[in-house]
Amino acid sequence: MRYSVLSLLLNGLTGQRGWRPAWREPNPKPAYDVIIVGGGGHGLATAYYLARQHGIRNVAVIEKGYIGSGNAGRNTTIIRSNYLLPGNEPFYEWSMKLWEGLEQELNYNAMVSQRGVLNLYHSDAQRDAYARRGNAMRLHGVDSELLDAEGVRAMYPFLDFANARFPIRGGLLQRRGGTARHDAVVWGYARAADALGVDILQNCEVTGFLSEGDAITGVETTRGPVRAKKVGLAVAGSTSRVAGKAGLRLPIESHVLQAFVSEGLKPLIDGVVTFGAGHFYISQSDKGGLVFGGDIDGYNSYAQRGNLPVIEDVCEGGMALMPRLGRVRLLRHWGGIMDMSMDGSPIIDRTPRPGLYLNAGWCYGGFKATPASGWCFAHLLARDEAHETARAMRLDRFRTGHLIDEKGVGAQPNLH
Amino acid sequence: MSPLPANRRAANRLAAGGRIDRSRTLAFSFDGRRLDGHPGDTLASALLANGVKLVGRSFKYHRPRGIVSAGPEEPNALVELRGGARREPNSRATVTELFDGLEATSQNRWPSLALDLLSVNGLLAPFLGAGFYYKTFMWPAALWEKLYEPAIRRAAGLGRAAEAADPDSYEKVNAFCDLLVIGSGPAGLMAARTAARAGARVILAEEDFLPGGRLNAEALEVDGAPGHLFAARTLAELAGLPNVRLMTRTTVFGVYDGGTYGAVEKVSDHLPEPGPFQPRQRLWRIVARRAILAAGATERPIVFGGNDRPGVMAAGAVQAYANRFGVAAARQVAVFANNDGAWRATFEARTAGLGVAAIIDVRSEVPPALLARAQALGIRAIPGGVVTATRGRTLAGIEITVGGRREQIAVDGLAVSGGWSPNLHLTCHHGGRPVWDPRLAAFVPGSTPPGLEAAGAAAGRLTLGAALRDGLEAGARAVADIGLIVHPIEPPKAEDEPAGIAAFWHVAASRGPAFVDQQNDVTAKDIALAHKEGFRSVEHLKRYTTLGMATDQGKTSNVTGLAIMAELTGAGIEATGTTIFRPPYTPVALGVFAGHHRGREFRPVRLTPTHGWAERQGAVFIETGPWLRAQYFPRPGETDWLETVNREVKAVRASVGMIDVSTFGKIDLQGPDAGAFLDRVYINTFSTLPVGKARYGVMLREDGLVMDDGTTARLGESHYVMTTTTANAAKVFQHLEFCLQVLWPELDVQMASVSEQWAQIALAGPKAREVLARIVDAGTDVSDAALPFMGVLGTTVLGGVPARLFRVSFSGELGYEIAVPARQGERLAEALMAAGAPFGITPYGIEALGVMRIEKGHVSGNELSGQTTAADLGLGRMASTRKDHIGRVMAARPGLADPARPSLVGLKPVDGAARLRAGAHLLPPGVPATTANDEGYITSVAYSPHLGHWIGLGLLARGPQRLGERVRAYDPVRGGDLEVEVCAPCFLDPKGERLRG
Amino acid sequence: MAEMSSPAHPLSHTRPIPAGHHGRPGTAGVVARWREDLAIATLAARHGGEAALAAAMDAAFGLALPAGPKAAGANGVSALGLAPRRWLVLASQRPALAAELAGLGGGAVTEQSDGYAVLDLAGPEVRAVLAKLVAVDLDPAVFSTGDVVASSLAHIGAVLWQTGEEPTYRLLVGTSFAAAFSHTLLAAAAEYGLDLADAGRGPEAGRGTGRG
Amino acid sequence: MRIPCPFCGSRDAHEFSYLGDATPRRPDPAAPGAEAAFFDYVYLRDNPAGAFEEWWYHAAGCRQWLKVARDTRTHAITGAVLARDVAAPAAPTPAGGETAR
Ligand SMILES: Cc1cc2nc3c(=O)[nH]c(=O)nc-3n(C[C@H](O)[C@H](O)[C@H](O)COP(=O)(O)OP(=O)(O)OC[C@H]3O[C@@H](n4cnc5c(N)ncnc54)[C@H](O)[C@@H]3O)c2cc1C
Ligand SMILES: NC(=O)c1ccc[n+]([C@@H]2O[C@H](COP(=O)([O-])OP(=O)(O)OC[C@H]3O[C@@H](n4cnc5c(N)ncnc54)[C@H](O)[C@@H]3O)[C@@H](O)[C@H]2O)c1
Ligand SMILES: Cc1cc2nc3c(=O)[nH]c(=O)nc-3n(C[C@H](O)[C@H](O)[C@H](O)COP(=O)(O)O)c2cc1C
Ligand SMILES: [Zn+2]
Repeated sequence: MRYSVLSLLLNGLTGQRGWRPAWREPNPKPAYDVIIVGGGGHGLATAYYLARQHGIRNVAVIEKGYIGSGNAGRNTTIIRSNYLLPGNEPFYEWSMKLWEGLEQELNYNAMVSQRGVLNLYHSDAQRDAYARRGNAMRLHGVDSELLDAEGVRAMYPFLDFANARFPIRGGLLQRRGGTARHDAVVWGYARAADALGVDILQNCEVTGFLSEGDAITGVETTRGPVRAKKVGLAVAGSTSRVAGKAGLRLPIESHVLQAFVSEGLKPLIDGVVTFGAGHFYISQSDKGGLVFGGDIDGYNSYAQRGNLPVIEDVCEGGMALMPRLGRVRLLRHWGGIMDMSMDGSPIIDRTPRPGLYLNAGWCYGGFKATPASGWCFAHLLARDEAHETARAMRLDRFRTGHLIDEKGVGAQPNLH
Repeated sequence: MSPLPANRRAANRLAAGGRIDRSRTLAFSFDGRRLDGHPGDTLASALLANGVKLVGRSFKYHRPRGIVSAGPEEPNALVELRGGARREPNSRATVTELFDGLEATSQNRWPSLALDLLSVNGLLAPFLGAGFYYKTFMWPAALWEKLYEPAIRRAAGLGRAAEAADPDSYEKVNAFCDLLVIGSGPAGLMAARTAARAGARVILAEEDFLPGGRLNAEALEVDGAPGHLFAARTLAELAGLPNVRLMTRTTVFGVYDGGTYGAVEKVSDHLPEPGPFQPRQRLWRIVARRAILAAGATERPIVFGGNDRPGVMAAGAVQAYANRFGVAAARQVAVFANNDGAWRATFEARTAGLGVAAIIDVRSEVPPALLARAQALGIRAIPGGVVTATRGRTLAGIEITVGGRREQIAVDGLAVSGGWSPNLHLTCHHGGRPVWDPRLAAFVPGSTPPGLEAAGAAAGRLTLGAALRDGLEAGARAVADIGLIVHPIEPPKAEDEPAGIAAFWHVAASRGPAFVDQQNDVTAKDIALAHKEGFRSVEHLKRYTTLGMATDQGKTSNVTGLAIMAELTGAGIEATGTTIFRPPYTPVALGVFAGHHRGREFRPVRLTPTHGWAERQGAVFIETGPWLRAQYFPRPGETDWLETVNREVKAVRASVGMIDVSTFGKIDLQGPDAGAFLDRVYINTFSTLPVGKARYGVMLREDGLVMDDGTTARLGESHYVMTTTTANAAKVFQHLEFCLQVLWPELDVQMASVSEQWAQIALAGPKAREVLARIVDAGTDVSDAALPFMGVLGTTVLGGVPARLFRVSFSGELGYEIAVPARQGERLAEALMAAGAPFGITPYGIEALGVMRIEKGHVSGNELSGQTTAADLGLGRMASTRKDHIGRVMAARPGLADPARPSLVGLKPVDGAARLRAGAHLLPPGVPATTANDEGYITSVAYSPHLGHWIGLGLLARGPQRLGERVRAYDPVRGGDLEVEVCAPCFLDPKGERLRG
Repeated sequence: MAEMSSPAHPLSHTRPIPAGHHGRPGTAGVVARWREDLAIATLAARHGGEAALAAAMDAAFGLALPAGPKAAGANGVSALGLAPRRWLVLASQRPALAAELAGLGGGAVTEQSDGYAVLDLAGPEVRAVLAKLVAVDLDPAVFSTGDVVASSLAHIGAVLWQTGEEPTYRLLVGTSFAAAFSHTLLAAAAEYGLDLADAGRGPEAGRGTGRG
Repeated sequence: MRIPCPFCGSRDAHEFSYLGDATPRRPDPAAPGAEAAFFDYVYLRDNPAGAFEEWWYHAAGCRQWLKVARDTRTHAITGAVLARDVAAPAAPTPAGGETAR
């Protein structure tokens, strides 16, 4: 059933009897044209665009838990396209364009909310670095504004301007940036992909690969072997583990990033604000919770939880930026396992194993990439060539030295 | 507020009993209405005592809500406490300790609690089922941002955050113990006492202000005396032991790795304001070898139509209000239950003086002893019945159905008990999953974090006798584990009261909305809808309906909700499972995690050795990382920083100036292999550096990009001192330690940071030598011959002060860096000022320093971006080809060795008056401004007073081959777009004659 | 109310707190004194040189270099174990300490007398105050006289040494952190009262001038 | 998380800074194929879920590099040793680096 005001009214009047499952719960078929491993945003978007853009509908998305149980379901939902390097910017802007029409396309309200992303700066050097970034965005036709302290104050008068250790001197603003409802993105893609015939197989873990010689010809799962012409990995934090089963070693480490939500509050913060003198960023969800986070814990982890020092560090940043938060209560904190790549940028590429394709290395920034990642991965899977916006995201760039290192910290994932 | 006369008793205060101090009265207000209570009251007990039943509005439908619990699980009675900068939204009245002058305000209602316009949402409820917003608000797209979302956001949330900075302070404390006992009910007390008597270091943490747990809320006896007396006695014993720390008002909120527990102590929340020098709250990081979770259990409701009407409460809460607070939660109650414990609660309430209309038990078989006792107390027992509706604005009556027959009963309170859920939250903080115990109809702890064990009700030992025994045994096990000897202790005598239960969740045949999650307004129907739409896994159920996502995190609703889902899917509760519990156990103020680290104290400030001197010189300071450094030194009459900086630069170039450069990292390297070591970490060679000489060095990361640069001097055959950039000081030190300890442990090198030991002042300008000559001690020759460019000299200055003189130059002038022990820094600065006075010596700040290094084309932080190679910076030729060094191999990768990479150039505006800005991108002239045409960017700019125009450094594709070309400096974010000429990155004295002068 | 480092009204964070009484009036829970009279040096053994160094230290000062994070002292000289084969040597009344150590010829010696700001701490609440600052167990059963810990206190690197049973402590922080540390100490000690014996080495050390 | 520093004793992890996998050995830069070996050393990681050996630097304590054994799924730490005591002295890895890990 199409979702609309009408369907809502009708069902309201008839005791919600008309609704059907948002997606089917099929049993695995013996073989598919394409298998996507990983039912996060990226995997589901890939399946959707395979079906929708490339007419490849004999597709399965295989998810070990429930869809959205990975980082798609636990991120701080920031979407933006304020990247610096030419290897990244066109891709993230393409993603932003897709966000902007996503809800109508999927017939699902993912609450894409373009209330602005503001990155604060506290020194001249930081300002110039943001200017460099803002200019790079403009060169690609993307909106960006460099604000001075007064410009920031006009938007967020309650930040600590008076008593700060690192005074706010301005910020880089992307008005088109903002947030989207994480779960809705997953569900929207799942429902739309399902409607086009994609099988979503939940509670089905990929435990190995089928192969003929070098070529990958399918997957082993907890629900039996499933064959496929092509297998695409979109398993984010589990990338090394799953790719390892195909004998691959990758330039990726798994790290935990924590996220935090406060009790629900009346509107307080309109857009997204990031603190440039500490690790802290914050926005407010449509339900009223302040959603915030900071730096990664910094050690390899698969545990989906972090430790007190980072929690304290994040809240120190929060209080330094917004001292009115002192009596706001933290409701819940959790962690997600991120696929931190060695230059902090993603990989969308073939692998040395024919038939096996890789979508990984999203670090703490892949939610915003969900639509474009799906689009470009589908493109690669369908046509065996990189999409024009993802050409730099090659796996061999580490070998050749064509790195996409936005932060300039080098081959140390925990610093990206 | 002046209290009422102490003798006036509030309407619902029982004549006697309770752990409250009736001799004192506390005045408080709710929605501006002045009321009073007693010490020992919570806000909730005091409100109930005053007959206040309506205290809040629910999240979505704005339904009127009352108090349902007597503990932290409260979903409904949330209020704003205090006001102004101290406003605390969403505060649970049930755990708010009453104090004199407390102001509480209801929230999420407009215009008033009694008349809330948004309660129309309730009428729209049929259309606002779970997840309705995902299905609508999409057309037309533009309205989302303009209309729908703003409206949704306005409606969202409950309370309002404070509008000003939190005026109170917070602090953090570390504690260590053998055993942490979480909860001071019978189990916790026994665990703590057992361990303490065995000599263990024990911390007993209790969330409540009154320790004792359910012993305060129930009337059971221990060792023949009321339970609360046993608690008091045990607590007195513990308080007297030096190895025990008793902490009340302290919630253990999270279990972290390595036996680290997070706890928050509410030091001053029970006071109008923190006392002098007292924080509002303290964060405790407790490292415990063992921990016992004796957190008790939480009573669950039963879901039925109209179950959210104010007046419907948990049975154990009614019991607690009666026993602990001396309050009749209602005058006439009915009880609706599925278990034996609720009967006992009822009897106690009756004994305390409440009227009891009936006990309705879903079970048709109830233990005869309970029936007999009910009869003895004159209570009507209705086995096999259910409540099918409620009525009244606040509860006025219920409808029950027994054997197909309906009956109305007039009551103003309904005490409900669906059984008890162990408070096992903390056992799940490491990902452990609870296990379903059908006998208890409850989840009990499964695998627990290392070192943590649950005991008492938290472990599913729900009776008093069992809790006491279990606490004792768990305490004994814990201390035995860590090697202490436990002498046998006799458990106190207490009853194992009947605790039979029949699982029962939901009265399907009831009328009216039946709420599962009362705060987020999730109804049984919503669960059915989620089921219908395929959101059947508990995690999807939670996320789709928001069940359990409110401030109470589903403490009373999770199990019921998943049980209803399990009924729908037929999968059973065990297979359905629970959602994961995450910290914090109860919500914790953000401020306490920050402690003192906010405002100016967010991070410690580092001061240079000449800070005070610079202050006296009128310096303007600027943060550079942790340091405060002098940015420039304005003089009276100067109106613009650029005017000041120009003066400073000119003065240096014309005569002499000085600047504190102590912030550079300084690393002392000694040992026979020091030279060989430096050869491996720098791209150039240091083993051949003569003693008494310094050399500029560049080091790479192993991936081939530049990590840092600086000069390193050889002080002796096996003694070097290295300087690093300010920003990278710690990183370089750590890197060098890695090289020495991990890569090449065979190298005999001893490293020490001497960054703090030495004050270092750069003296620069044509007159620098003359000034220097006046401060060195007699016999020190600083002539060009004795101390040539890049020469180093150890000597004394100012009459015996040990000093190191380095003839180096960042400014391009004849220059020295003079290092003296840090405490002599100011003396040196003043001596230089005096010695330089005849030459007009000018203190300069880091702005002027920046100008001069840009004029000289020296790279700095902006160029050492971590994205540049040595070749990019024009330093490639420095690399020795005769030796290996860190990063050599990887630097040869094609992407890094590509000659087309943007490389360092100088830039000057074609229009001499134009201003350059760092961050502008470089494009060929006459082509569209697009990414494809982007050829680099400006890294650093300065106004050169020497040249009379702006200059810059930049990274430009094939830059060094393009000298003389014009490119476009494109800076749309600042409205800049101008032509610049590419030139060599050295604007002044390219041959270096001045610095050798 | 006396002055206090509350977040809303900080003392200037660029000056160390002045000498005198701070925080809760009355008898101070913590008594602190900056030490300006100590010579300090790091001493590190060369590869394979530990035994010779130990012997030389013994011969010169009668001091047995400790093997772990402990202090050993004799004749006014103390050596604090900071790392394997690395010590911090402190002495009063020996301005030429580093030269003396270097003269032993057994290891790498680095002058650090100006590298640290040193505070001696005592008072009935000193342990409680330190518990707010250092994430190390200071319980007498675990940490006692002669024990040394290098750690970070509220983002400031420090070396803490228990010098006496009462207990008393000596605490060393990097010179550039002296002002910041004094504020941190006050914040922790204010509830018990803090007596600071002298103003120590701030930017205006021993000078008392400054622009007010 | 508490790291048992062999010198300082048990300390909270916030005193340490982290580098990562302690298994890769710096290859011999002079051996043939050094470039491939360095690529492997600098970029490729096993990134296991489970037992792991990793480098931590006790930045706020003894400034020693430690090799810590930790489980990446549970964060349980089973031991720590000083890098100096376990780092292979001098001997560079054979040509081609360690690909057989
Ligand atoms: C705390 C946190 C905050 C973040 N904040 C932001 C942000 O604000 N903005 C932003 O852009 N990005 C953010 N990110 C990053 C973003 O969430 C991720 O990059 C992105 O979600 C990754 O793509 P995905 O959605 O496909 O991954 P996931 O949702 O993790 O999908 C991978 C799926 O693969 C499944 N899987 C794994 N192994 C197997 C197997 N063997 N068989 C079958 N299935 C398997 C997993 O269960 C999982 O569902 C954040 C991440 C975290 C952890
Ligand atoms: N009426 C019934 O049917 C029924 C059912 C179950 C239990 N009980 C009674 O409950 C008691 C069980 O004893 P017990 O000792 O196991 O539990 P308890 O409920 O008596 O004590 C638990 C204590 O732990 C505290 N606490 C909980 N979480 C905490 C945290 N995270 N940090 C700090 N403090 C925390 C609580 O405030 C409480 O004081 C017995 O007296 C038993 O009779 C009664
Ligand atoms: C943007 C966002 C907002 C959230 N808001 C809430 C919330 O209001 N209440 C809540 O209990 N949890 C909230 N969560 C956290 C989830 O409950 C959950 O902790 C998170 O998705 C990780 O899943 P896990 O805890 O099951 O591992 C939110 C999560 C995200 C990503
Ligand atoms: Zn250590």
